[in-house]
Amino acid sequence: MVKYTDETIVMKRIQTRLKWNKVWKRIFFLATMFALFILVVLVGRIVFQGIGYFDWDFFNQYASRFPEKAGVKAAFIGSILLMLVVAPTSIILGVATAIYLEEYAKKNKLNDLIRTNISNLAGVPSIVFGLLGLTIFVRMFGLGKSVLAAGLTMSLLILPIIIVAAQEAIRAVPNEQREASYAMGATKWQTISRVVLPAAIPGILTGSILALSRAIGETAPLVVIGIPVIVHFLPDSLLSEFTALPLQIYDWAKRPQEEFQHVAAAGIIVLMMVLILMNSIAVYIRNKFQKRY
Amino acid sequence: GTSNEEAENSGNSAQQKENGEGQITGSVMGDGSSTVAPITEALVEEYAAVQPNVQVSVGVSGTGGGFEKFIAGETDFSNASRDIKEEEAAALKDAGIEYTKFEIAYDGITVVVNSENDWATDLTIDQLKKIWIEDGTKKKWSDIDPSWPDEEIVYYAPGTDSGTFDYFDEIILDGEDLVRSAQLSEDDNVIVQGVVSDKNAIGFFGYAYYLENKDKLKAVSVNGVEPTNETIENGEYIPLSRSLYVFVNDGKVKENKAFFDFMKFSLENAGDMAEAVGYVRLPDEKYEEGLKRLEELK
Amino acid sequence: MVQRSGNGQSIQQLIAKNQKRTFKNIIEKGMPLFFIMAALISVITTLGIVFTLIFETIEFFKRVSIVEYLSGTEWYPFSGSNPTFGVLPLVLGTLKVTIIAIAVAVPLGLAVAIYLTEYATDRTRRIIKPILEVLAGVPTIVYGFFALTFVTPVLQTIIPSLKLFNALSPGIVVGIMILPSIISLSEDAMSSVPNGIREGALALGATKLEVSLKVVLPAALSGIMASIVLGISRAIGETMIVSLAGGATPTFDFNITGSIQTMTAYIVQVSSGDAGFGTTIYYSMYAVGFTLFIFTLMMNLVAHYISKRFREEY
Amino acid sequence: MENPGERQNLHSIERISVFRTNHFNLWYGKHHALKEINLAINENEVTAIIGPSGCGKSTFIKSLNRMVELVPAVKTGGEIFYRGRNIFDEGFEVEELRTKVGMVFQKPNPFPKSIYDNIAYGPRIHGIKNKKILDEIVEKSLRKAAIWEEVKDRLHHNAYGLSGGQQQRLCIARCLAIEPDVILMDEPTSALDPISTLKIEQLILELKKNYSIIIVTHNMQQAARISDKTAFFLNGEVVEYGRTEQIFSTPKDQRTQDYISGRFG
Amino acid sequence: MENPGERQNLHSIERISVFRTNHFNLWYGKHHALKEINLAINENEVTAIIGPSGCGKSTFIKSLNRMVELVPAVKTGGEIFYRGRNIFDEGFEVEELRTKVGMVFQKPNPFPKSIYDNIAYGPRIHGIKNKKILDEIVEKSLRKAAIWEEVKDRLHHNAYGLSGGQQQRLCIARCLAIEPDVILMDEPTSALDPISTLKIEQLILELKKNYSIIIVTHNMQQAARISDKTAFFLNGEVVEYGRTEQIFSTPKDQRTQDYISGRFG
Ligand SMILES: Nc1ncnc2c1ncn2[C@@H]1O[C@H](COP(=O)(O)OP(=O)(O)OP(=O)(O)O)[C@@H](O)[C@H]1O
Ligand SMILES: Nc1ncnc2c1ncn2[C@@H]1O[C@H](COP(=O)(O)OP(=O)(O)OP(=O)(O)O)[C@@H](O)[C@H]1O
Ligand SMILES: [Mg+2]
Ligand SMILES: [Mg+2]
Ligand SMILES: O=P([O-])([O-])[O-]
Repeated sequence: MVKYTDETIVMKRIQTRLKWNKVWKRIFFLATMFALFILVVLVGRIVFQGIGYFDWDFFNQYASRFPEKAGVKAAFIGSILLMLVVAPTSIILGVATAIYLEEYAKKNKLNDLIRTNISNLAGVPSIVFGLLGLTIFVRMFGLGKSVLAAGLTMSLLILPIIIVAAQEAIRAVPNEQREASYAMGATKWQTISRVVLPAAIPGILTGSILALSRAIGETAPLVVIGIPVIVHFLPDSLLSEFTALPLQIYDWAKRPQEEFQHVAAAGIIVLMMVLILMNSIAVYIRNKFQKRY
Repeated sequence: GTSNEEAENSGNSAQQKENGEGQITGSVMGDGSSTVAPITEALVEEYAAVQPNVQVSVGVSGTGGGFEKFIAGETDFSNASRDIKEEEAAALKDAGIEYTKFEIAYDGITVVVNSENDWATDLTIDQLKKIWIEDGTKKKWSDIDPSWPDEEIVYYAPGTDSGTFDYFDEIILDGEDLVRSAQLSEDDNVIVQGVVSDKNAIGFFGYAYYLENKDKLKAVSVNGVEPTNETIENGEYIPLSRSLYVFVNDGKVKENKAFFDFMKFSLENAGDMAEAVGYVRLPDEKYEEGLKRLEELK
Repeated sequence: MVQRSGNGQSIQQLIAKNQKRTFKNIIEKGMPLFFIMAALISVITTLGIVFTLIFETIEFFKRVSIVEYLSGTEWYPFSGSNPTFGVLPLVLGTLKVTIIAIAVAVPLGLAVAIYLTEYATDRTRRIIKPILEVLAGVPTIVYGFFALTFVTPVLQTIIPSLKLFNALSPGIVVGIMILPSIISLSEDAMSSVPNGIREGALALGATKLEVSLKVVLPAALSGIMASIVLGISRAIGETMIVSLAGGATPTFDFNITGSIQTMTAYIVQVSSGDAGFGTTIYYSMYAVGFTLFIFTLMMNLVAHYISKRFREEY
Repeated sequence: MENPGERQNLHSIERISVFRTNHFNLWYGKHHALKEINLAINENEVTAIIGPSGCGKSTFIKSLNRMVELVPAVKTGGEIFYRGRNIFDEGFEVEELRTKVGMVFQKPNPFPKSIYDNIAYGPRIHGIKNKKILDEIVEKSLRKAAIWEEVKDRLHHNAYGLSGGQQQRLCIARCLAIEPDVILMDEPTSALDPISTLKIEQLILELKKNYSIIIVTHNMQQAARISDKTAFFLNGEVVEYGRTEQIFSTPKDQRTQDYISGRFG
Repeated sequence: MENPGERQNLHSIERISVFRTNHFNLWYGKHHALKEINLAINENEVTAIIGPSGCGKSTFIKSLNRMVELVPAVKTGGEIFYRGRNIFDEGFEVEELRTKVGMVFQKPNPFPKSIYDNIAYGPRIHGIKNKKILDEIVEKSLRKAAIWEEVKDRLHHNAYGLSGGQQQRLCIARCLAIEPDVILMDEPTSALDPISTLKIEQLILELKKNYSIIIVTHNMQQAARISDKTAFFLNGEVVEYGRTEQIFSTPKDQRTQDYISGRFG
């Protein structure tokens, strides 16, 4: 038996290989720390700037020309309402589409088109969705600059993200589960609704919450739609006008008075808190319902 | 106050219900200039204290964007940091919308330089034009006046699609191109930063931004006149002071009692609010004249 | 022996009694119909985008020649005397930012993803991943101010010639913004590589580094590619960061230290600006939007092809 | 379903066929996976299907409850009769067929739900909602699958907490909960350890009293131990079918002989 | 490694221990999975590890190449000597150990690369880049794993296109490519059909001439057929260890007897 692997060379190489392993491990670790560091800097600066204006009153007051009296009441409630439109619309449509693609769609041209189309849509800039929302929802459907119009626009914007997340989650449900259900005489819809969806829910929800976090921070489409900024009332229906947190923050940041920069930072803190809350829910769901098969 | 009476007189529209002690309900929508927005915000804030049941919402789509929505009939009023353009007026006519223009404040466009700049503290219109016009060369301060430093000028200006830019371009450059090496920003605070950070910088922006940053940079006197509240209000700081306007849809004033009331409130308080947020009030006669015209629309 | 349950019927009899065929049939037929309609919404959305953009774009090309638009190197739409509409400077601005962003995000993102999947303990991963996902949700205007007021000044101390507005700083920050989605998606792709494959390599005496780079990374390539594509798309489409920190000066050069304007920033500029309705500038916003759309479309198609090509099946 | 007396009766005289296939053929796309299968499978017997990998064993038993149709591009020819009715007939709903013909898979595949919900799944989808009846069904099924004692105290824990062997018995219990007539088993013990395997085999012998069982297995000893009839498949064809003792002691076909003497189960 | 002549020599006189464990213990967290294991495993023999599920068979062989350390919270006590060196010694890099002690897993786990790249992976990480040498290694390894003829025309196709049995032999070939001294196999045939199983068993008997092989199996017949020594594990302990014939014919321990007589492999 001829030896190809020369013992001594192998031994020597092991030392260098191990060294590289160590070096790169450190590099990978530093990269991770760097990413975390940026987050800390980003958040730290904002908190430092804005914490002075961040109190209970800040939630309870409308925007004002006096920095100390300015608050996010309209914007905060507006953003929450916006999410109340976006969440059900995008999740229902997204999950339904994912179910169609994963469970029903046969291999044909139409379904190929739908699939390709979704991955394309995921890459379309949000600002283009803004133009879409303005033309279709605000103008053509006559919804005006309402919560509904903005909500539908945002729903379409995050729809591809939710579809993809839901597809992944549905695909991760082992086929044996479906077979088990069919073998009991269950119909397709029974199988989907009782076996597939419950098992896929954690994945669907975490994906959705991350998508919603994106929607809540989006500014550009709202600017393009022309959502008002100066609003001193709370929306009383889905068709009423409203303003949203990122717009309000953007408006404050452009004010000449320096104090408003701090007010803007306080607004950002509110936005980030909503965000962290949503992310925590995602983490909680993920850890609680972590798949067990 | 006065709104009491009006409230009793009309009421043919569903959205205007009377409500005890002169309280009215209804909604008013506006959009337009970002320059005017702080004044409007102050007005809305004050008005909400008087008439909490009137819902006023105002967008900040810029003067042009505001007119677009005004033409589409989506808004009751439109803020503008310039006069209406011919195309826009024509479009309004086509749409069958009659409108009235109200002046509500002055804004002085302030040319600023770095606080270390001790040469260009007073510029003539011609010098300004020479500095800012695009002529294909790289300009140095010494090109404007040989006694000035032999260093390149660094330019900061508001975004090309803003009323401020437009006005400056029209008045100083006669519509010719602004130097292309200018650093443009949509956020005037950033221009402040830019000029503060560079000794050879020059920039311009709304008077309010100057007021807030007086201690960090220097305002340039134009033809020997420094921009102050007085010089802007009494018209000495020409040609760089401009009027800020609100365009209202005449039909909506008639229909919408809340809108009339809001406009009335606006004209009564615009001067105070303008000053409060860093602009310059009009002479009182102008507001009174406006109020009179508003009454006529009713 | 037949089982009897409850009221003395066999389960099969209970089942037979419970069959409500018609209702079941309605649901069985109705649900797929609903699903396919939902799926078609995404197609309709695309059509809607094209529909939204196409008329104004056509109107624009009635006024500006398409050749000038596509080949012109000057974009001065607001010039009073001689407006020019050569889109290349905007495209270049977008490309600069995108390339810088990718150069930051891909190596960094992959490094973090490898660290999380291959080196970190389960606990660490479970703590770090959601924290990084917070980064993904940070509103882009926040990043915009971060770029302008933090990154640019820091960079200026290193590169004194860096302008207040430049491509570098927003490029880096866009990179940071897309970092979490690259990390998250590549981490998913890499952790779904079956453990057996890793063990196979380790059992051959491979180091973790070798397992990560030579086995896991190639096996997860198509997922990683997908994450990069999504990152690129978001970089191309990013608006607020570049509007705030990139300036508003479209230039046709390869300088990254000077002011730029991207396609998205231009759209925001016009849509929040002064341009009158019906002017060429107004229509140009849609033409640029359309260009942007075509741009991302092409890129997605290319990426789709690439990831199909390099897929390693397991 | 007949009453017990009747069944007992039939049992003692002559077995009735629960399944009879008539020139049954199946193609996966162009691949002809089952060729001219003619088999009659008796009531209350254990029928073993043996054969080398890829010969079509799984395909065959999945045809009996039409699970094979979940694979796209499957085409069938010929007929399969379940108690005299052609299972491919228009009027014979596939759901009805599967309610009568239960199936247990190679890898235990409980739902990621509680043990109780796993068993109650079948009755529930068929419209049984009464809590008391469900409780009864759950207990009875778990008892029949010889797992009641092990799980009765944790009925509401997740089924994934069970060991592999327990999971497989749970799956059998789940299948019993709708009281099928026939139970198909596709290598039900191949993922299990010997002790669990023994338990399942005992269970199968027990169940045979009330059910007809068709089992696919790789394990010759297992086939010999538990089945009444054995069918040997090769390349999609039935090479030999008959009483198990006969197949294992005096196979008629040389190929059967060869396969069996390999004895590397 | 010694040259063949020398080996032959040793073979005929007395076997040398490749592995010797000395009071080896292992805990998964608090679970004491291996207890006081004392075993000496000989060169050029096949050693079978048998025992019921969960008794620690896999844990044991994964300890021999320290793969078990990939599980978090594993603690070990005692020593394992590989050719006289304690594998837990500071200076003994785990990568070196694993280069000498190859492993084949229960489920075939080829890399999602071409067949060629799968085999070349090991040599490549050890720095062999020469195309000609690699070609040679690939061919030789595939030949030794008795799969060359089947794959030689599609060396550059993805390994996942192979059948399960082929994949397993590919994994063996991959392991052979770095010319290990010992090969550990954890139920290498349990996922395979009988024909593939037979091939692998023949291969093991072939490989034994040049390698020391330790194989975990559920299949008593298999252990009997191919191994020289057998160790019976129960609850993390070695109940009995000795020559295979002896263990299967005259076990000393009652528990071994019980387990073996079960014979439901
Ligand atoms: N979904 C499928 N698509 C195409 N061909 C298939 C499919 N399933 C099975 N086949 C082919 O049909 C033949 C019979 O497969 P089947 O799974 O029935 O074999 P089997 O006897 O159950 O084998 P094993 O013992 O490995 O389970 C095989 O050649 C297989 O490759
Ligand atoms: N990663 C782990 N963490 C905790 N306990 C484990 C882990 N792996 C195995 N065990 C436990 O250690 C014991 C021995 O497991 P091991 O996998 O070695 O058994 P085995 O004999 O190989 O069984 P099988 O025949 O099922 O493969 C079992 O009780 C098992 O539950
Ligand atoms: Mg099978
Ligand atoms: Mg094991
Ligand atoms: O918003 P503008 O005032 O610049 O039009």
